[in-house]
Amino acid sequence: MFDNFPLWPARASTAAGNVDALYIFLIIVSGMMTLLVFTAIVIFAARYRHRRGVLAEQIEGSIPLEVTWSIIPLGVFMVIFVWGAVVYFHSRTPPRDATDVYVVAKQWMWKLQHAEGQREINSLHIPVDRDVRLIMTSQDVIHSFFVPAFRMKQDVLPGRYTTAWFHATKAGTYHLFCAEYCGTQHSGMIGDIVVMEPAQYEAWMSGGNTGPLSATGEKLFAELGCATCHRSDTQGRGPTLQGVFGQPVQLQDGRIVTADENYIRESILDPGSKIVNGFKPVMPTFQGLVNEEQVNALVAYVKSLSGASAVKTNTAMAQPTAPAKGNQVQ
Amino acid sequence: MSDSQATAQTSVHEDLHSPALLHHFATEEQQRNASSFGMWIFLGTEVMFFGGLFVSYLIYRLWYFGDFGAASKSIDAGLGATNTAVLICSSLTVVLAIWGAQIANRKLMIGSLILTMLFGLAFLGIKGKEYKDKFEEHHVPGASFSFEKVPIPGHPDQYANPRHAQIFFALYFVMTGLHALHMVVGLGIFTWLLIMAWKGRFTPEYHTPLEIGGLYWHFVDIIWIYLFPLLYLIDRHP
Amino acid sequence: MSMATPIVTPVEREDYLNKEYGVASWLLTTDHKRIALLYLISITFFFFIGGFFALLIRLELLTPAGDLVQADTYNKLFTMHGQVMVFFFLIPSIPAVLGNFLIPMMIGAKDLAFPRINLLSWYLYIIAGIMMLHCILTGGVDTGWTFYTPFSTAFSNTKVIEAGLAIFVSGFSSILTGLNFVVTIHRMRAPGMTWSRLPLFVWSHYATSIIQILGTPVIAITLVLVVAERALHLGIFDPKLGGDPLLFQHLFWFYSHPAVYIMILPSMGVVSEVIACFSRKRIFGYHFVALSSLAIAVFGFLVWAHHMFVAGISVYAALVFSLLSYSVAVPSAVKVFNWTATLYKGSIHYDAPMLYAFGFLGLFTMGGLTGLFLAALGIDVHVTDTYFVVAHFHYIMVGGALMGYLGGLHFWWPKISGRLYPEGWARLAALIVFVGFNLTFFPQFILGYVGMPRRYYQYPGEFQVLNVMSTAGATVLGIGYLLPMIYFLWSMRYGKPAPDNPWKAAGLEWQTQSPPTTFNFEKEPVVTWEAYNYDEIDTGHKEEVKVVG
Amino acid sequence: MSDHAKSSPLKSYFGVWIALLVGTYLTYAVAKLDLGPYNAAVALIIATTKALLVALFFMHLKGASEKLLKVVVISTIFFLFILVALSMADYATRWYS
Repeated sequence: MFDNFPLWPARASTAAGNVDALYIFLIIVSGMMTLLVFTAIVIFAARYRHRRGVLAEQIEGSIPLEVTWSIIPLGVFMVIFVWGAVVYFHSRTPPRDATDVYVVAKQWMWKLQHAEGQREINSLHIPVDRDVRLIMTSQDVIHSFFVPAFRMKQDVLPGRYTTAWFHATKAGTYHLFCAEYCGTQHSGMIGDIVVMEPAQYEAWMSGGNTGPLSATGEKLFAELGCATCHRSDTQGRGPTLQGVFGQPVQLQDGRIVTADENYIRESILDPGSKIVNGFKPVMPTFQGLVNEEQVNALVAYVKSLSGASAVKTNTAMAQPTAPAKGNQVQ
Repeated sequence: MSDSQATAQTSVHEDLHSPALLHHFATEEQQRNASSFGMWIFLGTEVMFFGGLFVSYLIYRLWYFGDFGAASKSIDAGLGATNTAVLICSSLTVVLAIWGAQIANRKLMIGSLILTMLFGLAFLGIKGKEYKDKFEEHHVPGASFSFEKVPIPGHPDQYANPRHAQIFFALYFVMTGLHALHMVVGLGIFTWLLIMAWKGRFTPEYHTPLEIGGLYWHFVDIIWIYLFPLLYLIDRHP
Repeated sequence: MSMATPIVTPVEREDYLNKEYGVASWLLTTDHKRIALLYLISITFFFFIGGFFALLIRLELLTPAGDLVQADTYNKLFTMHGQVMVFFFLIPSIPAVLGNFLIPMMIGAKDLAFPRINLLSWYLYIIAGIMMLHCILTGGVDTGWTFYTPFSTAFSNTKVIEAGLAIFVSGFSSILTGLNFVVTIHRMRAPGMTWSRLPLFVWSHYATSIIQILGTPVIAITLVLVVAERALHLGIFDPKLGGDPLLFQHLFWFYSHPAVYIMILPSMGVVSEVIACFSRKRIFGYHFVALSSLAIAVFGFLVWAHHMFVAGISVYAALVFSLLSYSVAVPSAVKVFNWTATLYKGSIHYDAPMLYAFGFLGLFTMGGLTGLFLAALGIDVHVTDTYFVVAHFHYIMVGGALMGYLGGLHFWWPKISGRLYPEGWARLAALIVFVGFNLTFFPQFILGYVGMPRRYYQYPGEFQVLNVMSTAGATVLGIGYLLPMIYFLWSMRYGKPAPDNPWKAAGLEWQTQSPPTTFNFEKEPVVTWEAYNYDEIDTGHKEEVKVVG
Repeated sequence: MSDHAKSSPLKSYFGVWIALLVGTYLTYAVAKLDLGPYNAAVALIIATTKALLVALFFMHLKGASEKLLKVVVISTIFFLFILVALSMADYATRWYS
């Protein structure tokens, strides 16, 4: 029982450093505040304990004192707020060229699909020092992808994509938990994030490769007959999908939306909700005809059409790029 | 939704002190102000109670405006308008009943109370007819729901998404159903008020139960004043 | 103070207890004091049910493997523990027991504005309690006390409808109590009892009532929608039909965050009274403490989505709610500083109520400060839905609300029962509760940051040591809570008869007989003194208004 | 409630009644016109004026002796506004929907 008894979580991602710094700052500030209050109580309780014949001195209060201990805490709180917001904003803006991993949460297991094609259950093998972006959805209830070592947690909602990203800095195996209560085996829905040196990662990568996800998506795109309307030239009955990912799209009712993963997913499963300007609403819904993995494959294919580097070539080592102000994907 | 406390608080007076004064109030003035103050606070809770529904309605209307327009078009706005008029008339008769009590005109008071209840029943009748139409058209959410091939107003070539239309009907039935339930409770209160009025319990000095009942009825009318445009008239222009 | 004092029967004075006997005199009473006792008995019953579930949870977590109960049973245990404790103990505890008993007496009134509605409120609570007990005994519910959709509406096959309706009904009991208090405080104050002479206990209940009145209906309609969706498959929160599960969370937390202020504000009122009495001093900055209660009530409604930072709300909404969450922390900090300043140059006695007040000060400060951790967006992403959050809200609810409740019970017990509780045992119990509490919940902060998620039935081995410490603490805490019940019951029979004002405290409620008569005051009192006039009481300049009950 | 000294003449009751009926017809008629996004705004304005008429005259808020009733009404509407506004803070900034 005593062999492995951590009092501090492993620090294995860039975000971990920022969160820990803020955490330690807050411990110090609240520690001082607690000390201040406790010593005041103890001193007053001892010094002014009841003695026969000594009466309490009535003090009405003092406005300046009240103002000071309202403004100072407010000031300290604002510092904490801003610092927390910066760390949060950084953790919610994935770098533009991060590797995509599609996550499908299902009652009590995690199914992960790499952009390069590998499929894994309850485990994720990634190379160290690479930005990885998770595009997650759930098949049933709300789950939550939580990796304590990366200080990262993001709820996974049914019916839409939520995204999260991290940049692993230390090789090793780290816990993966489901953090949103999801039923009987909620505590069994755990797994491992295996961060490997690039060499080991290549070895692991080569085995059992069914080709990149976008290739499967392309095959599916043809099989389902999407190509008949969405042609590469502009004569098709549907809008061309070349270079559409990430760009703004003008809708029929005048709204302009960014064609992110959620837009593509919604256009596949609920085409009626957003009609591109100048096109007729003839696209049938594919709700129920394609499962989550297939939708992920189609999304990966559409992204590959616009040159978004969904597919990381093996050799290119992505330097830890500064978090470019990527398009805001909720 | 136990509205009985609205009646319980209109304290039927025990016959200890002066007929109308309860033992723990200093003066009658204090008791009447307390009752109406309590009723207004209760109406505040009702506003927040319906408020949760209005927020849900607002968000889904923004998300699925076209489907909501198609679904709303399938409801007979004429019936809705007549229902609004019926409720407004019932509010008038409530006020006349209170006025009748204030000037000790027994015939006016009792007549107005009866008229109010007739209007209430008329409202529920019209509401019943509306629900019957919805049942026949299979627009009730659940297994029997079907909303195929209904064009979105303004975009004749585009069909409403049945799943989103079902959310409109879910909200429609919950909101109007809850309102109808409040109308039924209101009728119960007014039956009780009619009995007390019939026994001559109300005098120009003491008719607090009438005023409290009136407040509740007017509130139910105000809720309907908002429900009518929001549910019936989403996208009616040609 | 010897333990085995002979049975002492006080000189027979007529009071609200011996005025009439028989079941009907209790079950049909409209006397706010008797209704308070009815509430005391019923919420203590539910407290021990919730406590029993808590002990089972802690026993299960002794070992990493799930070996005491099955997974489903464990899920039902923490759900039932949450629902029973929140809706059937914490929310009614101080308002329905101490508030009902004391507010009319503190403002010089014979009773609450609507005594019959007060009784109706208790009956609604009992109906809800019976529905909840039936739900527990015939299968229970496993959705967590938060009922998150779409699990609660589409995937759970337990008695969600029954639990939802039970909480719906208990919500109305809370609304009626709030309504009664607001009208009473506005309309029924004795002559001379101006707003700035109101005891802070009454101020904090006024703020609590505002939240009860304006917050509870929203969870009532949310539960109606959940029940309707389960029974009629409406699809309002079901993503398969286009519904939004986050809408449920918005509506649920719109009430449930202010609900935590319903739980803590009354305890703040109790602590203000206790600290003033046992330091023999006027509260420091009376107006600031009173207004900070109102500020907490109003700001409490602006912050709810800090429970949802990682749930999928937009980044900008998260920024807005994080900023607002810091605004609600300021009034709480002001209160703590004012209480501490009240001790300065006081004449402090260490009776049991004062020990609970010190315990409250310490634990509430730590609970409040860890709230700052959770409001900081960066840290919340890591610690939400872990044991850090569990430890935070237990520090506030168990450390704050429950210590305040026990302190209040000890402080006003002579007035309620006409008997003195054994002082020695009471101080011991206060110490045991304080130590047991810290041993139970402080390790959970560390567990939370290390990454143990909430509601886990089995966990990786590395978390075991801290869990064992927490379970050990839980048993000490359990004993600490049993002691007061034992010696309170004991004191009803064997306790020394209490004088009318054993603590020589300020406040109108202490100028009635112990236990008071049914109508509290023989003739309506006229208030000519300021609140907390301990200087006048101690120096005896002002001859106390001798109002024989 | 309304002070007994100042009795409400019937004229104001019937006046408000007529106004409410006209308001209802107006709501129904205006819905027929295509005002684009302003349809909803106009409908809500008419509904709010009707609600105010009922509250001020029929529910005797206008002549009420104490200010307290108005405070209750205004604070209720304020808290409803908080629910709507802060929920919209989330829904309005979720780009994809």
